[in-house]
Amino acid sequence: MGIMKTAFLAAAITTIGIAGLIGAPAPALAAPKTKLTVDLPNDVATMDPQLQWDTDSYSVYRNIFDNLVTRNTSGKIVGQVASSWHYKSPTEIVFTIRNDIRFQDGSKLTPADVVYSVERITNPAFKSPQLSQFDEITSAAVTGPNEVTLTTKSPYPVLLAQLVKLSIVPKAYIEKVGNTQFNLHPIGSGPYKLADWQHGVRSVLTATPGYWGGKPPFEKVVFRVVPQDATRVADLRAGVADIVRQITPDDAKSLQSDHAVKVLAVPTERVGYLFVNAQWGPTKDVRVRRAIAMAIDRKGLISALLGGYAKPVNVVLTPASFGYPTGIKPWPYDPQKAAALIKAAGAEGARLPFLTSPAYPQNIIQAIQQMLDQVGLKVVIHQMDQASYLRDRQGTPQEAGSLAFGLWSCACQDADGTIWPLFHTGSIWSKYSNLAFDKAVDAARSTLDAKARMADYHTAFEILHRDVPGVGLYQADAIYGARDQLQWTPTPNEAFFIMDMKWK
Amino acid sequence: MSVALQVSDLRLAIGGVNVVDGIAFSVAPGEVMALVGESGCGKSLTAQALLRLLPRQVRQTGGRILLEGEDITALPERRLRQIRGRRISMIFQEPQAALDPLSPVGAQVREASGLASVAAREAVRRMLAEVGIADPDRRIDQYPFELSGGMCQRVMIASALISRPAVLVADEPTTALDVTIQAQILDLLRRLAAERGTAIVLITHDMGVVADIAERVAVMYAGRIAEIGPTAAVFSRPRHPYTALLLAAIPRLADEPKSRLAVIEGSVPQPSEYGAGCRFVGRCPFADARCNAEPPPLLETDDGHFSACWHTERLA
Amino acid sequence: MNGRFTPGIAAILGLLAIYVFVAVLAPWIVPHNPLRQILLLRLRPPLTYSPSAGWFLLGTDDVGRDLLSRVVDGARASLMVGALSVSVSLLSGTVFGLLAGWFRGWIAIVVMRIVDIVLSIPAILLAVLTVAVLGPSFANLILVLGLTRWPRYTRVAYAQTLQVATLPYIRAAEMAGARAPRILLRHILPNIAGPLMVVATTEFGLMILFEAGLSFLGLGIQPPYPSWGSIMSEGQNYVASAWWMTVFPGICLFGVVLCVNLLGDWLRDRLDPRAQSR
Amino acid sequence: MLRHIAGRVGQAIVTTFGVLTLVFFLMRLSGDPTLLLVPQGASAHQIAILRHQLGFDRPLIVQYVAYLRQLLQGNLGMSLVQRMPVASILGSRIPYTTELAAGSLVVAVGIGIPAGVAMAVWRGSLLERSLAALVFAGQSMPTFWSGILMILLFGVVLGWLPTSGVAGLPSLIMPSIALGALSMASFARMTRIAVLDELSRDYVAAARARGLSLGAAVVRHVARNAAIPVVTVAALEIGNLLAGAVIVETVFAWPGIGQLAIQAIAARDFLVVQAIVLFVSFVFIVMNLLADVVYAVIDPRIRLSS
Repeated sequence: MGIMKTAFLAAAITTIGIAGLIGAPAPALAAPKTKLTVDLPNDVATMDPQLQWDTDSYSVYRNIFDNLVTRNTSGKIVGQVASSWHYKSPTEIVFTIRNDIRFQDGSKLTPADVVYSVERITNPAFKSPQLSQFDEITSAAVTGPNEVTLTTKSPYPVLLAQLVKLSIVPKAYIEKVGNTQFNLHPIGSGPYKLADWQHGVRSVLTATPGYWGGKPPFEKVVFRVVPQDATRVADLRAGVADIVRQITPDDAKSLQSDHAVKVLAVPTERVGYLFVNAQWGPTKDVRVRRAIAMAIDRKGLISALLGGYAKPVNVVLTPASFGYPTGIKPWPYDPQKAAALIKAAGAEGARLPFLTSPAYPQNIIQAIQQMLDQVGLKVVIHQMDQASYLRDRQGTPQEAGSLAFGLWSCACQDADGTIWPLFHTGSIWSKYSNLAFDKAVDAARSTLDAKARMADYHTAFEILHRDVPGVGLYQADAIYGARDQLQWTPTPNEAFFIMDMKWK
Repeated sequence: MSVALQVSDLRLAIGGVNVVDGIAFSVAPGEVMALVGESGCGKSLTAQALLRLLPRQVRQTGGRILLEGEDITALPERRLRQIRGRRISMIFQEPQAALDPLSPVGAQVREASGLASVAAREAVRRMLAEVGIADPDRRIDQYPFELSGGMCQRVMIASALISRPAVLVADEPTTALDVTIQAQILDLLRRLAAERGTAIVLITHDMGVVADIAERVAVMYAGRIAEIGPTAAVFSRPRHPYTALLLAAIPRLADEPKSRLAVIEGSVPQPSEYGAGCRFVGRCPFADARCNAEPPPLLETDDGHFSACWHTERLA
Repeated sequence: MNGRFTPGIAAILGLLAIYVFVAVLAPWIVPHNPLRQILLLRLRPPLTYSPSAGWFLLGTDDVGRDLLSRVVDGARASLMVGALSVSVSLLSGTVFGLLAGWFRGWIAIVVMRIVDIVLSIPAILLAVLTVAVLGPSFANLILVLGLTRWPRYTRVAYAQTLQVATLPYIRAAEMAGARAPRILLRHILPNIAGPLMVVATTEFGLMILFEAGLSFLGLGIQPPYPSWGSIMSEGQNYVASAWWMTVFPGICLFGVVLCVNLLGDWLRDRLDPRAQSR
Repeated sequence: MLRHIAGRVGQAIVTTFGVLTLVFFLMRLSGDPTLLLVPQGASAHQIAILRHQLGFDRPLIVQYVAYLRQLLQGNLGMSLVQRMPVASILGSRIPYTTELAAGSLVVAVGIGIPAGVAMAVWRGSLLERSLAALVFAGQSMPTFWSGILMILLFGVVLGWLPTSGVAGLPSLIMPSIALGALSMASFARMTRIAVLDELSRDYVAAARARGLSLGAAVVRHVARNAAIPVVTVAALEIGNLLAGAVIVETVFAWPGIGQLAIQAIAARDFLVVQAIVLFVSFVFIVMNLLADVVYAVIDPRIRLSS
């Protein structure tokens, strides 16, 4: 009985506490808006910014922490904790660290904290899954009163783009409380600090007084966990939420008739693409792969299923990333020719396993299936959970199926983060091998010369276009729904900076 | 002579068939009247009808039941509740099953008393003592599982008699008990009937029990009364072939009380097999055409002794 | 409700017969190809008419397939999943139960302990886990549902076998030299079939619900083939704008499960001596 | 009684151990979380490094023994996905599930038991049939379907109740109904059978022969006798409620352990899944022991014989 009683009591207390926190949803118009409510599809996985970089988590913790560098609203990399930087050599880059930043516990942010942050995330014992994004860095050192130097194994053009994801964490605090406590009670130097975190329910941030970058626009920001798409939309309409992340194109369309709310959409660096296995099964034949490319009506998909909230792409990359080639035309939509090619390849009625998981838009996958079936193939969908999908997709060419749908984002806005892992010989994602392609992308990864890199990528994309180990479909929009009074411009890298928002 | 209970022409039907078909009898205060017959003859239904507690599928299609002169057949449920337990009550075959296993026995006796707590407890205690329960102060708070079968039946009797009803219906009260206990319970019933002037309708299939306690006996066969009369007369000079066969089937050892009605050839007819004539016709040594065609009326053969047979004279 | 054959039971059986009939004849009676998408006609409400494609009585789904055809075709998948998974679990559960009840001793201890183990993991979690291991396919779905549910039958078969095995005529057969398989099949199985059928009936409804639940989690029947669960799961994001995708398959599923549950309850009353009228 | 309880606990421990073992190996067979954790561009080598650091490249049996050893020290471990002690993750979720289970029991018991009693007392009547239709209807709907429709109707169209999530008592109403509807039929059916069973017993006839009305007999005598099998069902239903909570919590975004379980399986967060299964077993054991205690309270034959 004791256990039940305690649990009931706990439950009752929680309930009362929550009821108190939520309060009235509709604020009076006259009073200035002090509390912003955000609906996210998932809870924050970890508050420790060095453990992962998933969109829902960094939507929250990126407001608690400042990063070494960041991207401004137009997508350009600019300083945040670093005020400026220069290359001392192709493998050494020197950052000047601002000296007016304080952590939320009042301590000063020093170059030592920057070095600690780099060393922490690159220390294998810390087991950060993000290690792979930073493992080109061989050392970090304080080289002057306000100076930190990073050294890389070789010239590494994507370093700055990767450093956009490096949050600066307080050395003294973490060393005092340990990693677990830091994850539960993080302290950063950002405009907001964590006030409360109820797992699976909400996290509440409050403004940091005297933030070095200016006065935060809202006293308090509540991030709520609302997994169902339809519910986030309902919350927005009802005024329970001020802004919601990730709504479907269909919901976006239906919101357009509601004048109290608006849809905020921006093309991201996320590319929707179709993987085509070049090393196993019927798609080993390049004619079949080309036929697949010609059988898909990308414009039709975008207008019918994505409500126009996407743009067709010519390759497996988006214009938001460095390296997007201009001169390459996609394979034309031509089902007759596709059918003829398939006939020529003797692949009529060939069974093509199509791997997918609930994480991807089902209607697009089923529409592609029908398009391919119409040109004479027999596509069989294998839907499994995400972990199994990744295991098979990254497995041997036999395990990876003939086709798979993917939404790719490297969070670095650079071709290197997309086509290198997707198509380079030996990469776990790649079921394709072309030495000329490998050479081009390897060259592009080891020079800082932007022009030369651009040329290399052009070569690489031409090879991909011919060989079709994958079909670029569209550049996906990030779609947010917001109350009409909220002023904000979303960015291609799906940053969610409260500092950039305003209430009118 | 005053009458505690008078039943006339009682008819009970299940799905259109009269399973109890026009029986009639009466019981005087302090008298023990036995209703005897094989299982399925309708004696238990008759008992239930006396308290108007029939199963749902059974309908009373005719007859009257007069309790101390008042016809209770047409009374509403609310009035019946005031009568049950106060003016007519009942005890059952398996005393332990007839007591709620989860309530103390005293509480169940008190339920029938309609008295408030303090007075009730004393009344219950006295009643328990009266039915021969030793140490009633302890027993009153015990549960049925802590009591023996005989003790439970005493409790049942206490609960049935605490409100001094005019009539007690005892449905096979001793069948489930040991032989020695059986005799004690019968003694108790007889004593209480005499002392309190309670009329007892004893339902049984055991001729031994009838001989032991009943002043009068009604022998039932297939929903009808075959023979009714003073116990001594019926036993010494049965006027119905069924009764005669029953008595013949009792083992010769006279003081053997466990004699059963099981050794007559043939079997009791199902209600669906009832013919137009006498219902014993299938097993009767005297059966003839008339028996098959016409039901025999219940006619007085001796003083207070009635029989329903076309061939009464052949048994004389 | 009291075990007699009433008009209500007749109506239930009739309705179930219609379900089975529709499911079997689905390929011939659907008005449209249930897999054919018309992207320009997506999310149309019930009673839509298109000059080129005809009537869509229940509307269309999110890729422009005829919902009526999908619901009719989905009856097949849902009923098949129910019937096959019940068969798998009934068969395996009964065999284990019979063996445990007949041989008793350590076999019974081991079997019944495994039963306890499987039953104390919430079924849906066990199913999700097993799908994650086996990978999803129609056959695996049946297997997963069957493997998750067999202990229900084992418990019943075990208890009944224990009871029946002590009956005199079984002992007599045993002494007459009949061998265990023969006794189990010829004498014991017929005696315990009634209670097992009651369990199987309610489990059938449960399995259909279960498939729907797994589909809701994205792990049921493989797209594009419809089951009621998968149609509803595709419709859940459109519930505010295209209610018909959720409502119609849900009603069909509700109808069949309700019929099966009522039937099961009726069977239970008929077979369970405790619930018989006295 | 004590020996009986000790036996039950012993059995339960064996069962729990088996459950844990089964789940441990099933989870390990389904892969590991490494692939889900790494950024998309990670190379095979980088993945291998992380897998090694997380310890998933050790032989299964080694991982198993290590886990058991840690468990025996009362340590549920750290979630490798959330980097938090599993105990604190679970601790933050259990109150919500408790709340939901309590709410559903109120619905299931509050409707199921009176309905069952009524169905038994008025057996064969129109009332019985209507009640049967009602309780079976509740059991025949997929919870996610009734959940979604309720959200649409009461949350979106009418706006009476919060659409989902945790917001005080109002937010508990719909999930409790969706989940409680499942158990309602079990309670009603068991109550009906138990009451019918008791109604046919002599003590009911005896009570009525003493002048009690049927209603009074049900209240004074039948109710307690019929409660014994119903309590057994209640103990079992708690387990079913936990299973049903998996779907209901997902639909209503209710942050209890059901939702956590699905998320943790999807994320291959092994230790969290194992801890949940452990917790569920624990609840099972406690509920069954509690049922034993309730029997003793109700039934003097058990209470007085020990």
